[in-house]
Amino acid sequence: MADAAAGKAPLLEVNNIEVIYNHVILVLKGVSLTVREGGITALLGGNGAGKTTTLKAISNLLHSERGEVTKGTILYRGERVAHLDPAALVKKGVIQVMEGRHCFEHLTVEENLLTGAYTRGDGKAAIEADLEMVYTYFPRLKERRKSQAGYTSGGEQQMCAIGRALMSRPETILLDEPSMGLAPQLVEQIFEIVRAVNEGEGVSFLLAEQNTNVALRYAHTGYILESGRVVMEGSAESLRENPDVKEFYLGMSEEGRKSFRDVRSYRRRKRWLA
Amino acid sequence: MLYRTAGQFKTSYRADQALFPVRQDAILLGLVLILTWVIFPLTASEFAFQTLLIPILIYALAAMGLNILTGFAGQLSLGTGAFMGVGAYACYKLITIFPWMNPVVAILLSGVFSAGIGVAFGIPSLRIKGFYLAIATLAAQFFLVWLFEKWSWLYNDNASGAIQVPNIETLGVWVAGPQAASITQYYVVLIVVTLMTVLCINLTRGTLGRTWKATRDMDIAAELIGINLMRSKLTAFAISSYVVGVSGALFVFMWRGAAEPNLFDIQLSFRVLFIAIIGGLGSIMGNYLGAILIVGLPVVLNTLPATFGLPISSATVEHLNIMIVGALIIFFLIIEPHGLNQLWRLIREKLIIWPFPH
Amino acid sequence: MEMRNITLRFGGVVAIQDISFDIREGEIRAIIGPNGAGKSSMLNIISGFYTASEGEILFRGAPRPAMKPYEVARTGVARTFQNIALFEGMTVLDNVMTGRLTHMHSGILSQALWWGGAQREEVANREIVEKVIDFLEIQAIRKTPVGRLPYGLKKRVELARALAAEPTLLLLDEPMAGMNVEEKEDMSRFILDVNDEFGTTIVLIEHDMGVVMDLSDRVVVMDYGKKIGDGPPDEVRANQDVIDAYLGVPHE
Amino acid sequence: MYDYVIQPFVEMVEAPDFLLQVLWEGLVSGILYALIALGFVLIFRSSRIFNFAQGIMVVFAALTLVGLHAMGVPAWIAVAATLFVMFLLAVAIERVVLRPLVGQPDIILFMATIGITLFLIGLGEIIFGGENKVMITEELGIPTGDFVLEPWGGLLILQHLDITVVVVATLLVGALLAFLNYTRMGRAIRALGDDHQAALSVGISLQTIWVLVWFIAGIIALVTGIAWGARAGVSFALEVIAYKALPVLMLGGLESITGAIIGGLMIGILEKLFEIYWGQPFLGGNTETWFAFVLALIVLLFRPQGLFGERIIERV
Amino acid sequence: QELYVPNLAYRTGPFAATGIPLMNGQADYMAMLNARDGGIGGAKLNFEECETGYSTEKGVECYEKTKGRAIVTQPWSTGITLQVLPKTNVDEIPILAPGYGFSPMADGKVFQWAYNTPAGYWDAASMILQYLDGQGGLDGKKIAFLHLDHPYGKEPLPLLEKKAGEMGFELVPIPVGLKEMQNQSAQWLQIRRERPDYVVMWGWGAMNAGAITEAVKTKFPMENMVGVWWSGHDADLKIVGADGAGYKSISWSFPNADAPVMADIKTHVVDAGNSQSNEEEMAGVFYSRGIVISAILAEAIRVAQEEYGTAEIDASQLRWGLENIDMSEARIEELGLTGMVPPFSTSCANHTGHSGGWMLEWDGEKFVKVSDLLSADLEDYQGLIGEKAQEYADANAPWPVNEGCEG
Ligand SMILES: Nc1ncnc2c1ncn2[C@@H]1O[C@H](COP(=O)(O)OP(=O)(O)OP(=O)(O)O)[C@@H](O)[C@H]1O
Ligand SMILES: Nc1ncnc2c1ncn2[C@@H]1O[C@H](COP(=O)(O)OP(=O)(O)OP(=O)(O)O)[C@@H](O)[C@H]1O
Ligand SMILES: [Mg+2]
Ligand SMILES: [Mg+2]
Repeated sequence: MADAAAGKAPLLEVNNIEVIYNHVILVLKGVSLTVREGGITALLGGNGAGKTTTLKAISNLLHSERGEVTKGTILYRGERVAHLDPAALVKKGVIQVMEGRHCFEHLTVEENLLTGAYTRGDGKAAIEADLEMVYTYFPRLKERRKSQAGYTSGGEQQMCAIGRALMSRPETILLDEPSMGLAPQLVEQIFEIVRAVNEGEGVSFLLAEQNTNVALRYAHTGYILESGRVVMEGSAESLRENPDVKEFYLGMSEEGRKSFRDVRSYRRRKRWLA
Repeated sequence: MLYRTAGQFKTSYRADQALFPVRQDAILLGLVLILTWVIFPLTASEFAFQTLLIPILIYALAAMGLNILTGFAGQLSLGTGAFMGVGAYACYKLITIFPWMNPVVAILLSGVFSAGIGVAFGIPSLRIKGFYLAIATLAAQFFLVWLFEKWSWLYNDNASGAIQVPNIETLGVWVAGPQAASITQYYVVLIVVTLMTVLCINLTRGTLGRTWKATRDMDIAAELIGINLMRSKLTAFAISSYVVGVSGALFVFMWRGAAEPNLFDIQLSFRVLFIAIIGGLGSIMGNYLGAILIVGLPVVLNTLPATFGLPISSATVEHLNIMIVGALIIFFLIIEPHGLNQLWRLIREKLIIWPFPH
Repeated sequence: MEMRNITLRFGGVVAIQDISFDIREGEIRAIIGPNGAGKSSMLNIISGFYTASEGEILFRGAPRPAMKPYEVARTGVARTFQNIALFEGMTVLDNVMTGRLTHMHSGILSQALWWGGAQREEVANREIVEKVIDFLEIQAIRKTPVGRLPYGLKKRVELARALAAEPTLLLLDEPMAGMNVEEKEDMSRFILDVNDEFGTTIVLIEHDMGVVMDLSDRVVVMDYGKKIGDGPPDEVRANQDVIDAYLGVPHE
Repeated sequence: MYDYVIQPFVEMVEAPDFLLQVLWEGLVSGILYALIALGFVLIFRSSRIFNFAQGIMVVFAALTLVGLHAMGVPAWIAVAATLFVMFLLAVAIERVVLRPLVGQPDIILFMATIGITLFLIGLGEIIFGGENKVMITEELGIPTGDFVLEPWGGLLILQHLDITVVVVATLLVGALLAFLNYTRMGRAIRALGDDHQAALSVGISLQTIWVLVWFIAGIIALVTGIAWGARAGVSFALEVIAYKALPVLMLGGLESITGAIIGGLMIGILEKLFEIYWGQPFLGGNTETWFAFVLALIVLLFRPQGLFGERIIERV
Repeated sequence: QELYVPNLAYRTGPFAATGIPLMNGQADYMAMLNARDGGIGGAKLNFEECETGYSTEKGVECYEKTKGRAIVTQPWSTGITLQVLPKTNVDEIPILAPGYGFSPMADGKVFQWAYNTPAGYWDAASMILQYLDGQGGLDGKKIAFLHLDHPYGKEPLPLLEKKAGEMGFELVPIPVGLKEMQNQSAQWLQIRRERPDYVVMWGWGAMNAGAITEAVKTKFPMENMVGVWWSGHDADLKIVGADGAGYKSISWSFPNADAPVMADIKTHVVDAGNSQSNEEEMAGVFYSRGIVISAILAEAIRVAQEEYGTAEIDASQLRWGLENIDMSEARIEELGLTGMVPPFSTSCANHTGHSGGWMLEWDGEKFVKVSDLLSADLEDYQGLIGEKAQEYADANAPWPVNEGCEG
């Protein structure tokens, strides 16, 4: 599977970007990565490593948080996209599902999904059809289609956000922490859907995730980000086998998985304190 | 290298909580104090006293009051003007009923009245939030101004409906009324404002300040960690209105000399709000910066055409003035939404790491 | 503490239906269940943010009267939140100091004057707070505004704020969401240490089964407002209802 | 007691024609308040911006219309040109003010609109001067006569102008409601109000929507300006009537079109009744300056989001 | 050589509509003097404007800014006048507030530095009552007093209340709030309910236009509506045009296109391109009033120059001048102000002059005179002036009084 993707052309290339917030806080210190067409690429790393920032830099959402890309280039299908506004990028087929769900609280679930189709100009019928498609992926959403999104549970909101992204018929979805706060069953379910969409609709994914375990099971390739730098990259299998990854991201040492209760020493490398 | 904090270690929590933990800041403050207490009074002209020094201090105080409510406790109020009015009318009644009363005492007392009324109008804040609350405070604004107009007891039944500050003598000098010299009034204002500033700083850096800030940032969480929201909001209203009331009394007694009800109109509220916001919500020093900008700017703008000998009529100047002030407000909001105070902090951060960019 | 026949409704929606369970002094009690099961709502009831439509809460054997959330907090209940609820405009230190508010009592006047009582109280409480800060190893970010912190640290600051109140009952709502394994290990360590050292009773909501199974003494499982399981971790893990409703594929 | 509580009602019954007139006047001013409030609501919905400049936009639109006409432009062409000016204004505001301030706290954007207000006052006075101007009512073909009815042998005067205003306002509101609820753009506007970032991320262009919304607010401003101008002349003093829209919003709910209408009517009618039957006889008059605010405040105590506002979602 | 006679003008804000023609008239007259005669007595006039926007706050700022060199201050609003009144006493600068300000200012003994020539608000009220009385008696009639809820609007109340008792009419005060100026339907509903015989209006700025349109709408008989001189602005009436015919306003100034002074202004100012005014405005009552106001000030300067034998008079010398104006018929002719202002003279104790005035009526297109020169019944309120002036002095003790002047 990974080999299949590896052969494909690079869809999205990020070259050595730097991001500064508020004119003073340097967050990304030269990040480069490549997303191949039809693949699932995972972006891993601890808290504050800069995953969200990278995704936002790609989809040009940094502006409203007083952040800016000060160096480097971002290419989508070989074309520079840094100057495009997010809407234009969505038209090109790149859409982001933001961290923390971000549903439109006061709109109903169905209205939320329909806003996803905002940039499309291919008529009502096609949109209706896609709505049905989303409902087949997420039957739960169909049940709750008429309720205000603000009152649905966390998992439902996450589904709603992913479904909404699918409604724009994207080529690439930037998915930020889809598993956060979800029940284990749901996590699996959502990743299954990601895989289904990837294989069925040919959508490429760039996936920022904390849950390394699951992410590496579903992704084809991965990057590990620490303190704003890429420290490791490779295919999912190679990462999974890497002893450092095993120890620090999968919680396994030589003796296998250890109980949380038995961890006696703080092993943190104090990355963020540096 | 001038502004370097490295090497200034704190060895006790007490020292860490000092007002100016950084030496350079303390020096800067010293300079400002010398300027305001000695140099300005010695050199300022009558015009400077009346159009810059005194109003800047008074407006800064009013903004400080508002800032406690809006910047610290997060309750947006558009009724500041009316609360200044309450302070002014209370002071007027105190002085006319008890002519022997020391004017400074009367000014400090009059804040108590506006505090009371502030609390009464603050009660809805327990249920109403955000812009709804802001509009609700307009009810106070319009109702109180209407009351100043209709309740003739407040202005001692003067035919004109205005209040006029009588001449008041204390310790052998005229401190209020037309006979008072600007420099005397300046010192009275300075003393009161300095006192209030110190009190405000103390309140906002201690327990109460934290209670307010918690309420502001997330009231639900604040309540869940044990903050009594009612107490927190109402003390904010009380203290804010007290300070605003005192500034209102100063406004009329130490500066304007007379007042009619619509002086305390919504325009005044907006002015004070501008100062607080341009200066920086949630800061004490910012209010001074804001007041300097909002009060000083039109004065400077007005003198510009004459200085350059431009043949522009005064009306055009005024129109341009309004435009420029409007544009500047937008400009400052864009460059630093958190106000001049934050701008200063950023400069400081840059200075600390200077000459490195990050 | 004991929850008896709690039911909670929002308009027509029944979020919690007739649930009873107890929390023993000094234990770590986990609540798990699928999203929207009503776990957070249950925590909200304990901390007084929601009032149960039916049922009662017994605290140390006596029924707890209806209380405002801040009154509950003053009885020694502290909590963290699912969607971080820090005071974004304040520094870490100030945030943690707010945790001490229930212990600080100097009056407005003395605060306005500062020197004297207020300052002494401030310094005394600061010491306690510094201990918590040391404990959670967040010394270096003491003076940073929390708005700028990454998610994981925010969670830790939230825990610090809760700990600063020196609670007898600590409610943790998904303290490890959005963390990687290494960070979870640290967090687990802190939770265990709090429980060991201060004997604090802890109620924990968490979706990471590894964590829940390893840390907790007993687990309540909820599904759509109903209780479907209660007992020690191993027992719960084997319960078929729980597997169907929540765990899905058997974990690991 | 009797005087305050019973007597006013006796008066109402004794002079029903007068009561009708009071109600009608209240209704018409209510509609006009509602029109201003509509502009607010639209902008608030799409951006959470509390647009204080709506009042000055009314003045600005009316002045432009009258000014263009005074320069010899035929009335209807002047209307078109004014609409174009309002469009340019919308574009300018979006470019210069809103775009750099995306994502800032509400209060900052609110302040920025006050900045816009000041700027427009200055600009307007430089361009148009401060004199009171006459609205070109007849040139626009708005009827100006009146119906004099004599119910119960009394007198009831209905201005054609007022009737026109009521009809136009109703149509406008209907159109707006349909637009917001049933169109793609409408949905996008509502989405934007909930979450900027998320809206951006699904490809809703802030720029387009904001220009659109401010332009619609400009159109509403022009209609309001014509209506008020025809009643009281066009001058900067009109700006103060914008304050009346605030309690209307508060009563109706900041994000509700229906709320703006119902709130406007309620306030228009109730404040008139209160002023005529209680304010003037007992309180020295002029209670209209605050009545609406106090009424809204009382309603808010029971419904903090206003009568039709969106429920504030409070969860932790 | 220059005389600094600043004007605290307002060409902006909600009252700009009425301010602009007045300021234009004032400025054009001074500009004409400079162009035609090289100023007064050889000294050029520096008639600088300081913009107040009718805001008291700005007004005080302007006063402080100009007071250093100014020989007179013209505050142009009752609010500003009240505020600077006590200050001028200390700073010793005369206030010139023609036709407005604080009515007791007429008492020159108490208000040494204040002048409200040629007539004050109590004069206006007295003349209006006199005129209405002449229309068929006031006994048993009802007068609605529609006024701005502001110090200005309340000025005539003490006199009107007093006269109501004496003349046997009922007075119904109806205030209009500053925010209600544009929307007076409540006030006019009240008028409809009260059914008064007359409406006397003390309005300003946008309030006038609002009141007049409402009056037309509610079909109040226009001929029974009388305004003070500030409510007689042509532009306000043009909004209703012919429907406003019959509306009256008392005035101590009147436009006379044929007066020599108008010709001089045309040649020296308008044709030279130095006027901000236009033809339509120049034909109006307010523009002519501006001219008269400047003419009064110029006359006072001239008198003072003659008395002190110097062209560059100072503030206290101008004060003497203002106290010794004698605008006789002959002098008015000489100044080229034919028919534009009634004759009057001031004295040490009489700072108003009580010139009297004409009743003007809107004929659908312009104002015309419909009465002979009326003059106020000074005895009616001479006592009131003294009483209120004394009250003011007491409240502001120590308040220096000019004991030297008698009668
Ligand atoms: N608006 C902002 N202003 C200033 N600093 C910010 C801002 N947003 C993020 N940062 C900082 O940038 C760094 C990277 O944050 P980012 O959100 O990209 O991390 P992340 O890898 O997504 O972490 P997490 O797993 O917690 O979501 C953090 O240190 C954070 O404090
Ligand atoms: N304030 C509220 N108003 C209406 N419904 C609510 C409210 N709070 C919670 N609910 C509903 O109650 C149910 C339970 O919500 P709760 O937040 O307790 O779930 P949870 O178990 O914590 O889920 P998650 O694991 O996703 O956090 C949900 O269906 C939710 O929509
Ligand atoms: Mg992230
Ligand atoms: Mg939850």
